[in-house]
Amino acid sequence: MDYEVKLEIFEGPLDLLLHLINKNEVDIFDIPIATITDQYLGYLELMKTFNINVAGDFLVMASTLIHIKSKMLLPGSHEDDEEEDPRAEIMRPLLEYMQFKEMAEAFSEREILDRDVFARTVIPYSQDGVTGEEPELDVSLFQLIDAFKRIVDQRLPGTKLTVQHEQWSVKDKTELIIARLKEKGAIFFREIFSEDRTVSEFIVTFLALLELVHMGLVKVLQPTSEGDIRLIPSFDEKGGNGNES
Amino acid sequence: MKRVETVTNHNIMSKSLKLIIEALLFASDRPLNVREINACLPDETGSKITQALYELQTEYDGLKRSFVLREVAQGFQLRTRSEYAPYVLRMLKTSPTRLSRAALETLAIIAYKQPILRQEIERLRGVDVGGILRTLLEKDLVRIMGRKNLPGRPLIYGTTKKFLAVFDLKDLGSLPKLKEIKEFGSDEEETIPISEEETQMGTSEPKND
Amino acid sequence: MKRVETVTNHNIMSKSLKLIIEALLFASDRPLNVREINACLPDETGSKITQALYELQTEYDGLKRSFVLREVAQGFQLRTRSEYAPYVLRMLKTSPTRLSRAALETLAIIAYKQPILRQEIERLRGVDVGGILRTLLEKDLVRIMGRKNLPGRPLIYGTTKKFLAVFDLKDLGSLPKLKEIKEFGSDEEETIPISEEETQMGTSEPKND
Repeated sequence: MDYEVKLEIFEGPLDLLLHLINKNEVDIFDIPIATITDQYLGYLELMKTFNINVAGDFLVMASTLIHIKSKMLLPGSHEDDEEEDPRAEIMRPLLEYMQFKEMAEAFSEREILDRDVFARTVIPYSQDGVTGEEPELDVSLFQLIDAFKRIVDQRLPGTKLTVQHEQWSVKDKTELIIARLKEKGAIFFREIFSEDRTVSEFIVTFLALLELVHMGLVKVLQPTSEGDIRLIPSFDEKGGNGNES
Repeated sequence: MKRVETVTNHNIMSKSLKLIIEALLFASDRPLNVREINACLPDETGSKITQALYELQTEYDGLKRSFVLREVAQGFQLRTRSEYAPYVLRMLKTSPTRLSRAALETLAIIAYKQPILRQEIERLRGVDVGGILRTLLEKDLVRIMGRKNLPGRPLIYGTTKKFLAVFDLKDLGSLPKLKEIKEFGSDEEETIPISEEETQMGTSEPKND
Repeated sequence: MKRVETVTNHNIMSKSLKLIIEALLFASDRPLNVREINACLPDETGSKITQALYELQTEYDGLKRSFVLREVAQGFQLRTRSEYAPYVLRMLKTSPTRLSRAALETLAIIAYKQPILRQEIERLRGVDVGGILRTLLEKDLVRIMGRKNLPGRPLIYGTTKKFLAVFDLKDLGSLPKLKEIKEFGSDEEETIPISEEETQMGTSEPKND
């Protein structure tokens, strides 16, 4: 028999069978079972020659084919209307398989998300009330606190972190930060402390920032681990606090 | 650009409604359905929101922007047009969503036959599908729906909402109709078209012929 | 250098350039600067890209859409206008929350090992889980089932009804058994590159419907 089998990795026995049927351009409703069986077995032989492990599924199909072939050879068995065509045993699963292969093709031709089309990838706001366990931050809370400590050390060397009478409320400072972000769009972390005079003011400013980050209104970015931390409004910088008209 | 004429009160309202909905869609990273939009706009009715959504859809098409409003996974989502994919992929520096042919076939079987057992999938594909099922579960395209009351209590599989979103489907009802088996003739080549475009796009699916 | 192209050609070019840039900005989760955009469009010059960006800016303002193109510290970003903030915030508040990897791992341990003591979870994860447990309790994914009759009467944890709903499980028996998960095996061929987006959207995020 003169045929050529490309050594392909077939998904399974049905895949191989379908390939052989297509290659021989035969009718799936009238499969020349002897030819197809020979080619199928030839392919398995080839796989063995190339030391490719032949999965059990392929061998089960091989014996099914041989069985059908022998049944077909029995005189009269496939002429008889009373009895079902022995080939129905593989025809039905093949047809079903073709059906899903076609659907798989149809799927792959669709406009697939993240292959053909893209949606918005909005930075999610952190929504949960109390915990800082899953902050949607590009910088860790630790880094932020560390940076805060550095600034305090720099600006107020030797000062003890004692809390004095509070002149500023967190709310005041929150508004100040928002005002600055509105004005400038993005600011450096240290800038929000530029007018702070006392440790308590520092702390209040810092708490205000944490609050804003927590509410998802400010995003903290640090381009490199050495770089200056930057604050950007994570909403439109004209709004931010979300209760303007 | 059609009418601008009389700005009645109603027009102002519906114009702002459309824009509010646009803002919501714009700020969301997942499809939003009418109910969800309504929750943000309690003074509006669902039907007005639906109408506004369809108007937006027409509007984007008319404006010929780079994005469109698609109805997917029982919701609405803004998406870029497919012709911009090469640029976006370059910008995102990621490889596109890829599914092997085997994974797609398995997915198709699950989509059409759900709820389905693993053994049924394997009967239809003629091979073991353990690894593929895992991939599909990991990618959140397939989910475990429960267990069948059979010996061994086998797991039942079905598709997810993400499956609908990824494959641009409104709901399971909008899956392309399965061809009746009778309709299959011998003209194999015609019933299984292979997209040229896909080969160009460099998807990883190996073709077998 | 003066422009060499004819005006017509230039117009066509910049129109499609604008739309490509729009698609990039649309699909990006962070501001893009001219250099980054140029990297996706190597045939264009920086100045043409800058010009297109400003044209887009004017265009959105003119169209009075709900979003604008803002020039921020790191580049250009599409953002919703501030007047839509209240609606957007309302929408985002009702969005599904994401679970961190740590939370998900802890939840998995509780789901499979319940009833379980905190110290057993910590032994398995190798870290303190106090904070995560609190989060899971707050999110109503985990509940306190009682106390164990041991010194200190430690609390016993288990999953909730909401846990089942979130993970789309009919009952706890529908959770795949560890043995079944193993049986899925790992299929070498199925190591499919997953885009960043998908990693975010994938299995680490519970669906809320």
